[in-house]
Amino acid sequence: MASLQAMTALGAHGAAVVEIGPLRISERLDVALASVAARRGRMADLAKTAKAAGIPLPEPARHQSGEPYSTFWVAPEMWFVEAPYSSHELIADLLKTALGDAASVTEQTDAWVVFDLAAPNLSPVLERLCNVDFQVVAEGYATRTVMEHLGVYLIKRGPGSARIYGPRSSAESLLHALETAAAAAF
Amino acid sequence: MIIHHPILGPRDAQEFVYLGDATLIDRPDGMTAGVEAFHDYLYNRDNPAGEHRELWYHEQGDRSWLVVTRNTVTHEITKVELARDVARARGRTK
Amino acid sequence: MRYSGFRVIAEALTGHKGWKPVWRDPAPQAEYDYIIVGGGGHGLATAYYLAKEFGQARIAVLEKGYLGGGNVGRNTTIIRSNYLLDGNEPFYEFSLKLWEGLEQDFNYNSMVSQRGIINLIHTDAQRDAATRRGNAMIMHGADARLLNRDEVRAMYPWLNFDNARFPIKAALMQPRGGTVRHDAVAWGYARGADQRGVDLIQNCEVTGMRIENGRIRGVETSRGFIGAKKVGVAVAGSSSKVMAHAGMRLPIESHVLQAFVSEGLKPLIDGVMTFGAGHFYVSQSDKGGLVFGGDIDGYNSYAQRGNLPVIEDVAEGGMALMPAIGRVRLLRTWGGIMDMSMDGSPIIDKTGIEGLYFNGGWCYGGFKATPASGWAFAHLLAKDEPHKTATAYRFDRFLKGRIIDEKGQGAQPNLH
Amino acid sequence: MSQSHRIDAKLAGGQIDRTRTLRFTFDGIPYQGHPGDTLASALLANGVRLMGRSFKYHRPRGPISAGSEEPNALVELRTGGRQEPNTRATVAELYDGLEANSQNRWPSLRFDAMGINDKLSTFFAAGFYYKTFMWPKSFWEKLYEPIIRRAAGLGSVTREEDPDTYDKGFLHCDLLVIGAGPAGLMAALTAGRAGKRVILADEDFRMGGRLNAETFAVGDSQGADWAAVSVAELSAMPNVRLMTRTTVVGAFDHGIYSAVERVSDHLLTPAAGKPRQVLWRIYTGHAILAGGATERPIAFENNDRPGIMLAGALRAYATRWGVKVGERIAVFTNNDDGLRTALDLQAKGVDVVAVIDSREGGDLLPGIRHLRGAEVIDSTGSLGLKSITVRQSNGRSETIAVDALGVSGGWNPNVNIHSHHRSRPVYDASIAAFVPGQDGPQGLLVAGAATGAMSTHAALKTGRDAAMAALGLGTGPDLPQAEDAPVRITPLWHVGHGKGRAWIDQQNDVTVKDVKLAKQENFTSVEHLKRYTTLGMATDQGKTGNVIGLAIMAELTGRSIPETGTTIYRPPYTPVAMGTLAGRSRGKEFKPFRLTPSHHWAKEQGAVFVEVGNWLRTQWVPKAGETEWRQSVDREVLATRKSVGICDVTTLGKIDIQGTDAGAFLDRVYANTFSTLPVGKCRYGLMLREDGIVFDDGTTARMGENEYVMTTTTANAVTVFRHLEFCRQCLWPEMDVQLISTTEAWAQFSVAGPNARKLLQKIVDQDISDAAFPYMGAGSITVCGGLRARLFRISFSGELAYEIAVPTRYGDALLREMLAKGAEYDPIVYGTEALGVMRIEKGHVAGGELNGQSTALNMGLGKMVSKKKDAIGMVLSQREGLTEESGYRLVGVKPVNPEAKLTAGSHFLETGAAAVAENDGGWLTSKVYSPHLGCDIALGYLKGGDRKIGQRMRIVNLLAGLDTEVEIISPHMFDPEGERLRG
Repeated sequence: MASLQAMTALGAHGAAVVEIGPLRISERLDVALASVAARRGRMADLAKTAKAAGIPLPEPARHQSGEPYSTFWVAPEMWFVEAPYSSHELIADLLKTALGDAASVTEQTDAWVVFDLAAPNLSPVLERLCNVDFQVVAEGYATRTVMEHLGVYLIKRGPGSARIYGPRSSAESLLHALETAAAAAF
Repeated sequence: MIIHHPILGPRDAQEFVYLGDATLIDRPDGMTAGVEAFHDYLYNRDNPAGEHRELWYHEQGDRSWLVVTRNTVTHEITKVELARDVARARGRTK
Repeated sequence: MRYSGFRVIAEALTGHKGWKPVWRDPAPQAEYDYIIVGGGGHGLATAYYLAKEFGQARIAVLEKGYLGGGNVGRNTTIIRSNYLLDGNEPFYEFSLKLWEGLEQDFNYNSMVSQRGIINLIHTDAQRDAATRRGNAMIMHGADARLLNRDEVRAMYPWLNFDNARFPIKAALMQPRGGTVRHDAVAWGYARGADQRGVDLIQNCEVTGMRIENGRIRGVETSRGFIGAKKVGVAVAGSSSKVMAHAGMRLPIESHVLQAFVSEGLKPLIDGVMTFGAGHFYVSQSDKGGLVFGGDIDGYNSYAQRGNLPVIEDVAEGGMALMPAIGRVRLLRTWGGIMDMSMDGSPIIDKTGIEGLYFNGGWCYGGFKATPASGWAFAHLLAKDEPHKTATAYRFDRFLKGRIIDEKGQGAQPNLH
Repeated sequence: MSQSHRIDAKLAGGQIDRTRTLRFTFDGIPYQGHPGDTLASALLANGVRLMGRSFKYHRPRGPISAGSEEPNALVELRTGGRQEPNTRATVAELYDGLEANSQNRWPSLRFDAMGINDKLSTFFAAGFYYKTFMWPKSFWEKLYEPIIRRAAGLGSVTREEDPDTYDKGFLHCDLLVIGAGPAGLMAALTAGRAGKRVILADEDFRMGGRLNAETFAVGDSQGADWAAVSVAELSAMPNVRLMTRTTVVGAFDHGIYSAVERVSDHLLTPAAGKPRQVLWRIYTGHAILAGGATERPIAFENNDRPGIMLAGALRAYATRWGVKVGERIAVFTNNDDGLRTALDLQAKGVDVVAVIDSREGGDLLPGIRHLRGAEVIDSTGSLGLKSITVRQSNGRSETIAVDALGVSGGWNPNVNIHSHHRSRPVYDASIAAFVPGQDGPQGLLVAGAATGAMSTHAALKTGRDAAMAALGLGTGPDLPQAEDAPVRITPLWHVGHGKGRAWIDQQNDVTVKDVKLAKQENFTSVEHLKRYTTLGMATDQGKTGNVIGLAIMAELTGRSIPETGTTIYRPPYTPVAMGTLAGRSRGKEFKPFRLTPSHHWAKEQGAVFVEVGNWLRTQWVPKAGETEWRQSVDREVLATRKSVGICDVTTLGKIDIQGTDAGAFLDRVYANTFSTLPVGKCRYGLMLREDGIVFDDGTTARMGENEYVMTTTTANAVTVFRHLEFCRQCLWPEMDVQLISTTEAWAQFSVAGPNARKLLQKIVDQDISDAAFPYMGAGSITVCGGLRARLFRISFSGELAYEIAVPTRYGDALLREMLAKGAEYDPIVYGTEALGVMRIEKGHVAGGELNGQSTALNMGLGKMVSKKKDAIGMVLSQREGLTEESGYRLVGVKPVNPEAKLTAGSHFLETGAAAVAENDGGWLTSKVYSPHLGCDIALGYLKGGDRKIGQRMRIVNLLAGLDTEVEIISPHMFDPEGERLRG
C-alpha cells in the first residue's frame, strides 16, 4: 500500500541466508508481531475473546502455534503474537478489534530481527551462546535469554530447529555472534 | 547464583538486576508522610548478616520484580516471591 | 627499635638475631580512655594519630581476627585524590599529603609510590566531566593534567588505540596518584601505635556495647567486658553488625568487591590506569603481578568471595583495553566487604550515644583514605569536633539533602 | 645424545608413541620428543634438568613435579603475539615445532648475572624492604623502586595483540566429576551407568590420573589399562561428556563451576574458526571433587637443586613417560609411598643407590640400600645435583654421589576447590595432612585421595559411594580388586641443621629461616606468615609448600598444627588466561553495535559517527569541500534554522503505556501532571528519583483515552523502563497499567525549521496546517499513501518542528523520500553536534545538565514539581540542602570578547577572585559555537545564578590555562519568546 521500499534489519532488501557447516541461519521478513497484555483483572475476558479469535495464550515459557496466529509467553499476563506479515501487516489493529478493551495491544513487528536456525543438532552452537539447556527443554519452549550481551527470545521448534528474536538495531552484531559460534562449534 | 523464579523456575542471577532491601516496597504516602519518613524509607537499612529480603528485577527475562529471601553470609536462597504479590499482601493499592 | 639501611646490614651480618617483635600481644586492661573497635587500616591509623598527634594515652585497638585482616589487606592498593565534590576533595587531598610523608613518619617502608594515575576518556561528555573534576582538584590544591590521545599513546603505546569499540580520546591524570604496599600500611601503623603504648588486642571480638543513660561505658568482648570513656568504631565490612549493638540502623549496605592479581610479569604498566568504557582498573605491583579490579558484585553480601559474572566482566574490560594480555594468567581472586553508603561517600561522625563515634561507609574509597581517616577520626574522638577536611561526613546529610554523590547515582549503594 | 634418558621400551614403554618423533626447541637448542610427552618429560628425556631460575635469588631450578603444582620449571612458550609467560613445562603438552625459552635470567639460563642475589641472600631476608629504602624520601620512586621493578617479575609479556580467539559456553549436568583418576572414573561409571547426565573433566590430556603413573593392577589389568577401558565405556554413553584438557578452576554459588578447556594448546596454531580455549560455566545438580593429592617435599639445606624432585614425580616420569631423571638416584622419605618409588625405579633398571628413610626401625627393602632413621641434610651441584649429604641414625654423615633425588614428605589432599567458599580444611594426623572440612560448596562431595583416602581401593570405593550419595542411587557397580595399602607416615617437615637455607616455597625463595624470622618479629598468624614472607603467593599458590611453612610455624610457637590453622585456597585452582575469561568480548566486539534506521544512508554520505551507549549516531554529515568539522556543523545549524533539517532521533527511548490508570500512573512517576493532558496532545515531562534529583526528561503523548507514548533520553531508556516496572509492580500493583518498549519498532525523525511543515505536508497524507495540527499536537497519521505513522509537533531546536515515526523497516526510505520530495527546500540531515548546538541555543537541558546531581530547581524547572499530588521524589526534593537560594541555577554564558573560546567543565569565578575552592562559583555543563550569535556559548550551573543574569564573571580552565571574561545571560539564548516554534 505504501510507496516506500522496506529495508531489512541487515540493511538489505531481501532476507539473509547463511550456511556454516551443517547450520543454516535464515532471516525471516514475513513475520508480523504484536504484544498482547491483559488489562488488570480482565484475564478471564481476554481468554474468552482470544479463544473466539483463535489466538492461543500459552502457559509461561511456552510457544503455541496456530493459524494464522501463533503466540509465545513473554511476561505475566503478556504474550507476543505472531502472524504472516503479508496478510497481517496491521496485526495490532486486527488484535485490538478482536480482543476489545480486555487487552492492551502494541505493534512489535519492526522492533525485532528474526532468525530461524536449522541443523541436525543445535546444542553445540547454542551452548556457546546462551544459558539454555536446549537439549533438555521441550519443543515449544520459549524464553528470553542473553547472547553476547544481547537480550533475545529463543523458541525451540524442534531438536534441530529454533527461532531467535533479537533487537533489530543489533541485527548485524547478533548475526556475527551466531556465525562465529557456529564456526567454533562445527 | 541461581534464583528459583516462581513462574519460570531456576534462572541465572545474571539475568536479573538487583535493587536492594525489599522494604523499598513500603513507600510512604507523599501526601501525608514528611521528609523524615521518606528519609528513613530511602536511606536507612538493617543490612543484616544473615537472612535478607531483597528486590531483584528479571530484566533479561519476564520483567518480573521478585522478592528474594537470601542469606547474605552463605548466599543460600530460601524463598522467592513475586514482588507484586508481596506488595498486595502488604496492602498497597492505588 | 628504629629501622634503617644500616640496621638491615648490621642484622644481616649478625644472623638477624636482633630483630624485635613489631608489636606486643598485651592482655586487655579493665578500662581505657579510648577503645578503637577494628584493627584494620583505619582503626590502627586512628590509634596511631590519637597517641602521636593528640597526645592521648590509655588506648586500645580491639581486633576480632588478626591485625590488618580487613580491607586494608584485600584491596588494589591505589592512592589518589582525584575527587570532584567539595565534601570529598579536601579530605582525600589531605590523605594524599599524609601518604607522602608516611614512611618517614612511622619509620616503615610501605612503598608509597607516586607513579601517577590516569582515568581514560572515551567520549566528549567524559572529557567535559573530567575538565570539571580536574579544575575542582586544582582549586583544592591537588594536581591534575588533561592528556590528549597522543600523550596517552606515548605512555602506553600497546593499549587498544586502533581497533577499539570505544576509542581512547584523552585521559585525566593525577601525577601524584599511585600505589602503596597495603599490608605494610597496617603493619607500620600497628608498630607505630604499639611503640607509643597502644594495646593492640587481636582475636578479641566485640559482642556488645554497655550503654547507660545514653552514654557508652565500654564494650562486651569475646575476652570479657572492657570499659572505656570513648569508643570509636572503624570496622569496614561489619559496620551495621557492630553499630546494631548500639541499636543503630545505618545508611549503609554491605557488598562484596572482588580484586584480582595476575602471575608475576616483567614490567608492563608503570602507573595506575582506569578504563572509561568498562569496569576495569589496573596497576602492576613491584613483584610484577597485575593488580586489578572492577565493579562490586552488586548484591548485599558478607561472604568474602564473589561470583563469576563480575570476574568475566572485569576480564572483558581488561582485554578491550589491553589486547596484549590475552595470555597473561589470572592467578588469584579474592573478595572484600565494602560498606557502601547511600551516596557513595563516607561517614565520620558522633552518634546519638554520648562517647560513641562512628567511622565507615567508605565504599571503594577506604584504602586511599586510611591516613586522613585515622587523623580525622582521632581528631573527632579527642576534640569532639570534626576535622576541617571531614565536616561534610555527617549522618544527617541525608536528612538535610546535603548528599555527596560523586557519581550522581542516587540512593542506590550498588551503583556507587 | 638425543633422548639419552629415555628408558628402554621393554622396561618402561610408557604412554608415549615412540614410533613418532616431535621436534622442539628450548632456548634455541633443538630437541626431540614423542607424542604423549610434556615439555618437561621431553627435556628430562634429553638429559636437561635445568629449566628455570627462582624469583628472588635466581637459583638454578629444574622441575620438582610432573603436574600443575610445579613452582620451578616455568618457561616462555611460543613467540610473537602468542608468547605466553610462566607456562609450566610439566603440563605443556609437546607438539611438533614447539618453541620455549627460559625466563627471568640474563644473559643466559646457565649464567644469570642476577645470581649475585644468591650470594647476598643474607641481606634479602623476609621483609627486609620494609625496613630500609626510606631515605632520602625522593629516592624511592627515582632509584630504589625502578631497580626493584626491573628485577622483579617472572616471564615477559608481548605487546602484540593475542591473535587467537576464545569462546565461552554453558553446560548443564546432573553430576560434574572433577578429576578422572580412579575415584573420578568410578564415580562417572556409577552415575553414567545409572543414566544420569555426567560431565567428567580432567586437566590432563590423558584420563586416569595417578593410575597412569603407577604400576599396580586394578582388577586383572594394569591400572592405566583399566582407566583406558573405563574411559572407552564412558565415551560410548550418550549421557556422559568426557572433557580432557579441561581444568575446573572455580566453584561458585548454587552449583555453578567454571572450567577451562584447552582446545588448541597442544597445536602449533588453532584450526580455522576454532578458539584457543573455552571458558565453560557448568551448571550442576551435584559435583564430586576427585582431584587426588599432591606430594610435598621435606625441607633440607640446598633442597632446591635441579635433579631434586618429589618422589612421586620421579616415579611418574619413569612409568608414564619412560624417562629416568638421573643415572644414580636416591630417595628421601618419611612414609611408605617413597619406598614404592624406589622399587618402581629399580624394577625399570634405574640405579637406586640409596633410600634415606627418616623413620626409625621397621623392615628394610630387599636389594636396595635402605637407611632407616637417616636424613638428607645437604646437597651439592650448582646447575644440577651432584651429591647429597646423609646423616645416618648413628649421627655419622656420608656424602653420596647422585644426580637425582626423590623426596617424599607425604601427600596433601587437593582440597582447593572445596575451600572456594571459604570452608577451612581440617588436619588429619593419621596422614599428616589437611582434609576437606565442613560447609564446603553446596552439593559438592569429595572422593578419593582428595578426602585423604590414599589407596586405590579407597579411591574406587569413595568414588562410587559419592556418586550414589549425590544422585540417591540405591546400588552401584562392583569394585575391581585394587591395592589397599595403609598410609604409614611419621611427619618430618624439615631437617633442622646448620645455617644454610632450606627451601619451602621454591619459586618465591621462602626458606625455613624466613619462617623463623617471621616468628621472631611476631608475624605468627598464618595470614601474617603468608603476607610477610610471601609464602604460597607464587604462581603455584603454595600447593607443595604452604603446609610445611605452617607446620614449622606451629613447631616454633608451640601451637599444634590445627591451632595454627591454614590459609584458604581462592579461585582459580590453576591460573587462567585473561583472554579465556573475556571470550569474544574484545576489540570491536567488546559490546554489540546498535545502528539507527538512517545508518546506511549516512554511511553512503560519508557521515561521521559517534558512540552513544551502544548506539552509533550520526555526528555530522560532511559535504564536499568541508575540511573541518565545524564547517559541517555550522552549515547544518544554519540550513535548519533557515529552511529545514532532518535528524534521526530513533535512539530516544519509547515506552507504550496503556491501561485505564495510565494517566494516574504518569502523575505518580512524573513531577508534573499528565492525567489532564487531552488526547492528541503531548507534553514535556520531568521525572525525578525518589531522592528528589532529576532522573530523566522527555515528551509524552496521549494517543488515546487509555494510551500514552512516553519518550525517554537515549541514555536512560533501559533504567526508566525498569523504574516504571518497579512502580507498577512494587508500589502500585492495583493500578491498571501495561508497559512495553517500542524504541526499535519505530524509526523516528525530527524535522525542524521554517519549512518543516511544507516539507512534511508533501509526505503526510492528511492536513497538518497549524489549525489542524497545532503546537504540541500528537497523533496517528499515514504517509506516502497509507503507511501508518505517528506525528508529534514538538521542538528541541526552537524551530517549527515535528517528530515523525514510521515502522523501522521504512525509516531509510522515509528519509530518502523526504529529501527527494522536499528538494525545493534544500533540506539537510543534521547530526548530534548540530542537535546540541540548537538545543543549547534554546536552553534545553540534556546530558551535561542531567548529571544525576541536579534538581528541577537547579535547572530552572522548579515550578514543574507539583505539590498537589504524590509523585516520586516530590517530598525529598524539598530538603533544605536542595532548596537553598544560593544553590546552583542554570544560566547561559557567552564570552565578552566574541573571539574568546569557552570549554565545558570550566569553573565560574568572580572578577578578581583567586582560583581556589572557596571562590568556585560553579561550572559550564555544555558548550558549543553558535553560528547565530557568532561566538561560543555555554550552559552552566552557577551558584545563585538566577540573580546574576547580566553580570560579568570569569570562567577558568586551569587544565588549559584559560581565563575568560564572560557575560551571564538567560539560558534561552535563541528566540526566547518561542514565536518560531509556534509559527
